[in-house]
Amino acid sequence: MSPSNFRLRPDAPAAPAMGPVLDVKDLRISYSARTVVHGVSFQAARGETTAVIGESGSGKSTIARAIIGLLPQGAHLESGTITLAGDTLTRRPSHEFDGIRGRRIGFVPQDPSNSLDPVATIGAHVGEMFRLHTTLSRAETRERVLALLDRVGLSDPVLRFSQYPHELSGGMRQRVLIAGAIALNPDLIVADEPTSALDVTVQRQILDLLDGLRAEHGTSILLITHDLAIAKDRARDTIVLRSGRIEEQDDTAKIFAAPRADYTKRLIADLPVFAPRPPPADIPAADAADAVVVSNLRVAYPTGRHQTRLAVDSVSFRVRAGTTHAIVGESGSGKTTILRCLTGLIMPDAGTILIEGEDIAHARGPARRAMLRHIQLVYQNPWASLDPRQSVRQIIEEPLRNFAIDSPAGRRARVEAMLDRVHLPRTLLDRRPAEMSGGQCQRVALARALVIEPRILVLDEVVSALDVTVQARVLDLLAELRRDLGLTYIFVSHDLAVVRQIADTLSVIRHGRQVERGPADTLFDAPAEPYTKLLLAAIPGQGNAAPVQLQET
Amino acid sequence: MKIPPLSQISLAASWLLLGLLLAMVADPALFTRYSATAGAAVEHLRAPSGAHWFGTDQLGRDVFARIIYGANRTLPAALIAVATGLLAGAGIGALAGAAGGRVDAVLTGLMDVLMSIPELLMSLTIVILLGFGTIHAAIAVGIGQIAGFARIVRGDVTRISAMTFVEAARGGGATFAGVLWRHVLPNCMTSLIGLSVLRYSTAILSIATLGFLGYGAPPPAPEWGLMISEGRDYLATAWWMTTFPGLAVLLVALATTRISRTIVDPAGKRR
Amino acid sequence: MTRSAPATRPPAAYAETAARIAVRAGHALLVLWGAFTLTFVLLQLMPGDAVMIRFMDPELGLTPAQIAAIRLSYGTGASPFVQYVHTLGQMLHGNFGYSVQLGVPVSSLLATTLPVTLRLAVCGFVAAMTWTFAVAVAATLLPWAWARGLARALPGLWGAVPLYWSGILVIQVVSFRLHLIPVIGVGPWEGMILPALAVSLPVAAPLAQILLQHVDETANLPFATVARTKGASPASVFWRHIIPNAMLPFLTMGGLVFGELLAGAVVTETVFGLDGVGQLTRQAVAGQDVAVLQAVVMISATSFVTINFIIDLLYPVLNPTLRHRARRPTRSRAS
Amino acid sequence: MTFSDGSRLDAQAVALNYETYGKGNKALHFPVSEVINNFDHAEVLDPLTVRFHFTRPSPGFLQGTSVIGSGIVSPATLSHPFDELGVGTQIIGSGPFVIARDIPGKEVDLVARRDYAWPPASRAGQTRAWLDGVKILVTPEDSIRVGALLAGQAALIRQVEAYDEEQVTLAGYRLYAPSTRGVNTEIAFRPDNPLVADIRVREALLHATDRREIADTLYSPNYPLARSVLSAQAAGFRDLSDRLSFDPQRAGQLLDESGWRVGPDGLRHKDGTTLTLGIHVSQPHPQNKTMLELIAQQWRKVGVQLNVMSGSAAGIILDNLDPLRTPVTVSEVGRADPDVMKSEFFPANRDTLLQKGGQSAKVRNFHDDTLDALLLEIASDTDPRDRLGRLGDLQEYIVKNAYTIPIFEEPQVYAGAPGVHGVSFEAVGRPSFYGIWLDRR
Repeated sequence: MSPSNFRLRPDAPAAPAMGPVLDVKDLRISYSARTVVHGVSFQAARGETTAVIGESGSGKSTIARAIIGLLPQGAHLESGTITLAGDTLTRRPSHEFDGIRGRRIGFVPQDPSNSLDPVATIGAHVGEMFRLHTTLSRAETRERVLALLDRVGLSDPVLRFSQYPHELSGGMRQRVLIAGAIALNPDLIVADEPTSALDVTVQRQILDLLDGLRAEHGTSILLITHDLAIAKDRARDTIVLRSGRIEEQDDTAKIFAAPRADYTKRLIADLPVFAPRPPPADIPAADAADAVVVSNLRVAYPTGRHQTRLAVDSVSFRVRAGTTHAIVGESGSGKTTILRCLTGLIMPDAGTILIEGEDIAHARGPARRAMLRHIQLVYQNPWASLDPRQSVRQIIEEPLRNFAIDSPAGRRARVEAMLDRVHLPRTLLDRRPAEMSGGQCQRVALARALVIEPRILVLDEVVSALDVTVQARVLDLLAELRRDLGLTYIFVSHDLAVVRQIADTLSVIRHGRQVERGPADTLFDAPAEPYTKLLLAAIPGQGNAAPVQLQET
Repeated sequence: MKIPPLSQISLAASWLLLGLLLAMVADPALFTRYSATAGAAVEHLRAPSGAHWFGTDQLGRDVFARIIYGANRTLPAALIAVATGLLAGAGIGALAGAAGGRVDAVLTGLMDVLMSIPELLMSLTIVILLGFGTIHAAIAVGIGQIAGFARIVRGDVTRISAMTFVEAARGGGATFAGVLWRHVLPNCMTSLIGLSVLRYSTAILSIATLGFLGYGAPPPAPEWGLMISEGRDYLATAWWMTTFPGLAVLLVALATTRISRTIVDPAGKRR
Repeated sequence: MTRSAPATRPPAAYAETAARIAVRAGHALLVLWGAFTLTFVLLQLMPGDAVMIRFMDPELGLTPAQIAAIRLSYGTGASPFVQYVHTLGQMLHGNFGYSVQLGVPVSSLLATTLPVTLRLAVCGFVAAMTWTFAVAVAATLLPWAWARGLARALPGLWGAVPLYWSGILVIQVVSFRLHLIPVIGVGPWEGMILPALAVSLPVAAPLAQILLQHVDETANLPFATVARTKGASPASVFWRHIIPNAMLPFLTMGGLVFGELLAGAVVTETVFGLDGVGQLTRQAVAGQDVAVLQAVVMISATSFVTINFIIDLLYPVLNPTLRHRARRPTRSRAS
Repeated sequence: MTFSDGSRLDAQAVALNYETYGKGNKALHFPVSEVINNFDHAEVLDPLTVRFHFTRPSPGFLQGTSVIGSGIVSPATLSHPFDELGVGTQIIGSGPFVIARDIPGKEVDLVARRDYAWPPASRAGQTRAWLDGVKILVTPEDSIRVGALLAGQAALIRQVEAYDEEQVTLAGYRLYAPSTRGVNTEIAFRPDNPLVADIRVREALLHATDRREIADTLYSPNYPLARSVLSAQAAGFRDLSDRLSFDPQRAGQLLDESGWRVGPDGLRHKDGTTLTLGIHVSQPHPQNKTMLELIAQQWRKVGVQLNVMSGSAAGIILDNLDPLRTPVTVSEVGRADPDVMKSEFFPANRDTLLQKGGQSAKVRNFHDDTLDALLLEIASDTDPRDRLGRLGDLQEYIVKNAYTIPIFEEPQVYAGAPGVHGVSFEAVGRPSFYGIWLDRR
């Protein structure tokens, strides 16, 4: 059965052949008294991808919700109209909108992990579209659903049909959600950050899938994203949002070639993939001492009563003092396990980890605690890693108290000095994490790690949760700290573009195995392994190169 | 002028009621000139009137005065009950959640045992063991609450112990006890306070129930549950003897429940 | 990716399930034993005993020697440890002993009282469930904000009503003033209408609160929004997506509450003059009828343990994510 | 005459019954009956005649055979252990009704015996009971009991509290208040407790008690004010009401004389002790708790603190055996024979005053040989006139010593629906269903 077979829209009005599929005019949305979208107007061209980009707080998600008529609780549409293929969507009664959603506007959500009902099967999820909007029988629905699952590139649709969401990977779930969104061949698909929760290779495939569907069915796509690189690769038109206002909107190519707004310029400059790789700052002598030596690390997890699964298998690398070693891998590759071993949180089943010559892997009690003074860990999510009830001062001071360093007055001075070090104003000293931005929190987390003067920092995806501009500033700070304090970094990330900015050497990990390792330059310029090549090719923003082989992920 | 939403009105009313009750506990004589224990027998079973707002009971005692003085007895007792349950329960729960492993298994089993015994039967047995009286009834009710507190605290401690900032604190060199004291317990506090306030209202109900069943204060002490219990014999002839103490229990329980909701969910996220 | 699971379960999964059931069952038995022991200790600590309460009545005029003889004949004169072993052994054989207070075997007391209480618990539970869902529907789906707010306030009100008070009022108004339903000498089910009504509200209060909480939580999860983006109406999302998910944690609470209903009927039965386990408990506590109390505790503990056990087993059936549980890393160091 | 199990009611059966009542049966746990004194053995003379032998004269015996606990039961019943007789269906008698169902503490169903043909002389001519059956439901809640009657859900209820009497009669229902004809409801002292060892203290409290206020506030005309220790309906009653007057002034004077002085707290003190007395509520008596609260209010006016205590059943029993814990107690016995005084006061019986060598091992000194001698004489005096005379002396003796404060004569108050006729009662106020008939118009 070919996909064109279910182009059934008997009741769909004959859409005007010309004109934009989506027309947003003077949209103004507020939360109680606070206006978050200030009179935004834009159009989305038929059969094309239009990107709306902006950082957190730019109002891009609110606009997406307004288009599908599901503004969050408390949000209020103050003025403006939204027109879909000639039909006005705004101010429609709720039950009328129910007939439009799904049938004429498809929606692809951000986080596939929570976007599928955990107690409903995949078949039920996609089938719901037909149940709600058509009178097809169960058998017919099943056939349509199986065809759709096949179309979005899921292997073995019959098996998938009766599986539950938790049995599928993130990428597969996103395919299921896309299958639902395209089921009734809508005029427009609103994709709200469809790939930001996915691994880079999967991201690439999902975007390819969306592109393919657009090309095939002529569906228009409104792509909401924070990632300029994706917009550059995928969208014909791009709208740059900032604080609820449009900074710039134009042909994508034009924007990237000659951005007019300062904000756009800065965004593009801060994007790692476009930023030039900084010259390696005084690379330490080749004979510098090894700060970290990991050899033949192996960690197994029990999966059943007598079974185990290897999370990390024979990983070895060494990091010279004063350099940055990056560990790169996608989710589930075992990179987090490695860094937990490095900080002594997990005891490996085999192998050694020498931190400045001492084996932390098998150290216990006071010995391990003493080693923590030399190696500190900074986490991915800045808010989660800070105690919400502590003030900045208490947070940074705590390790000093733990190791009984200095007098109370001396500690206070150290805390303040540390705050200067990470470029935070002292006025923040009495704030709590919830009162600060992500970038500020991450700087506080860095300050806490550095206050006891460790020589090695393990950085776990420290910039992944941050906006592009903030990300760039934190990376700058990291480089500065390494230079000034002579630190050694172990930098764990899935984002090769970021890694390229900072790493001297790197290890590529997949399924717990070390695929490749070596100096960063070598790996980026001449990768030996196919997987490394795949990872590099998947970095968005390099233009739409040859499509990556469509495989189920 | 816009009328404030129902939830705001109810919250304000709850605090107002609580304030009034506190004043009653502090100085009951401020609210009534009648004695709660001595009445004029000739004026027995009088219906509510200007002289006796809530009427009089079978011995001519002023029902309003008895409710006021009853607050003086019931409310501190409920506090004792919650304190008993909170201290023991939080201790056990925190230990179980933080220690994990075998300690957790044993303590969880113990809590299951406590929960498997009907709460009222447990309270009655303990009152018989300790002797009758409001304070003893309060302790008995508190013991009945231990398991509930322990379960919640254990859950919270387990959940918070797994959070990144706790691991980060350990990475910063904090000791087991230090992490528990400085990070885990303070972060349990909000839900624990909210639960305590909620439990306060159930404690009032439970203590009143024990009083109703005759295990509370000896006569002629004015105890709300006891008043309802005694008054129910006069229901057909003197409705005021049950209605007003019943309303007192209901209103206090309602107010504390309302307040506990704001503590647990300050932003009113649940709308 | 590595997480895709095979369609059929490996034999090891069955072995694992069996092992899990065995562990749960073992835990349940331990809890029962603990409940028995704790009650035994508490009851032993009580001043005086049932023989004293029944036979030291001045009307009988028995001498201390006679009372000692009676005590011996009931086996309550023996050392606590001997009694413990003996009672436990009898209990394991299903023999609950003899009620000193009423002079009949405990089993015959239970035979007459348990059906009454079971009826009350079932009726009360069904009624409570009805209120619970009514509130959840009203608080979620009603079109007017004030009505939703009102529905949300209801469980708090129910929970605050003292049962003994509302029960008395219900009888007075419904039965004696309106002559609608008689309270005494009526059929076993007809007689349950008023008590079930009275008991259902305080029971519905925590149930409704838990259900509302989980409905709210579930409604805020992305999949509920995604269902709306597909064009499902709020009602359809509520019944097809939110309720099935919110039911899971709700189930545990329901089990606990039902167990409490079985054992906690003391007040209801007192007020309505029902002859159930609650009334029996009350009498037995007053008369320190150890055998009866021990039996009541064992019955309620057994129901508690059984309900929890069943819910435990039911969980994976209702929640597919629990069917093959992938182990998370557990080997973090304690120190 | 047969028992309902078909066995014959003959001399053999009667002898076996009295052997069991009079001497008990250790093996089967039967206790010795309270109402049968000095019993030696029963001798069967012929199938219709039994002769009883006593160790000493037992004048109360004849009356004792008529009380409820002395009913003649079938020999099969007596072969069961005493404990198993908790269920009424096990008890086989020869009366007009048979217990068809007995759920202990909840419900008793009576069914009329169709072959019943041996009515008492007072009802000669009637054979079987008019009613086919009686359903007795135990309904502990006062309000439900009264409400059920008034709502037409019950035909006859027992224990109508004084405050409910009005609504029952106003609704056109009939009240029955048979007297229990025994020792009146009273506050009894335990003179072993030093606080009440002084007769002046006891007398003071007697006069501090405003019995009229108690009766007017809490009770109704169905509860006559006590005029002696014994009920005015009882044989041998002697009116002593002039000695039971309410006289707070006299009370204060007596207390002053005995050295109990009013302190700044309004209570009486002597040598560092306060005159505070404890008492337990006696649940079976009507409105007992309220009555005690009222008495406490009255005594408080003369500076005496009466603490109404609550406690577990076992705790109350233990307290009531300890004169230090309970210097005063509530008591009442219903029985229509002079022997009721011995039941109430004799150390081997209820021992209400708690004498040394009686029920309690906690008593240190108190014993009153005069009292005991009087009680024994009455119990064994075979001359009825003489016996009643001594009974009068006994009442005087008790009041003179202020051993008790008689409050009121306790009735059993019943209420019946308008269509219920022929309700009658035995000597101490228990109902008889035999003559009841229903008018269904």
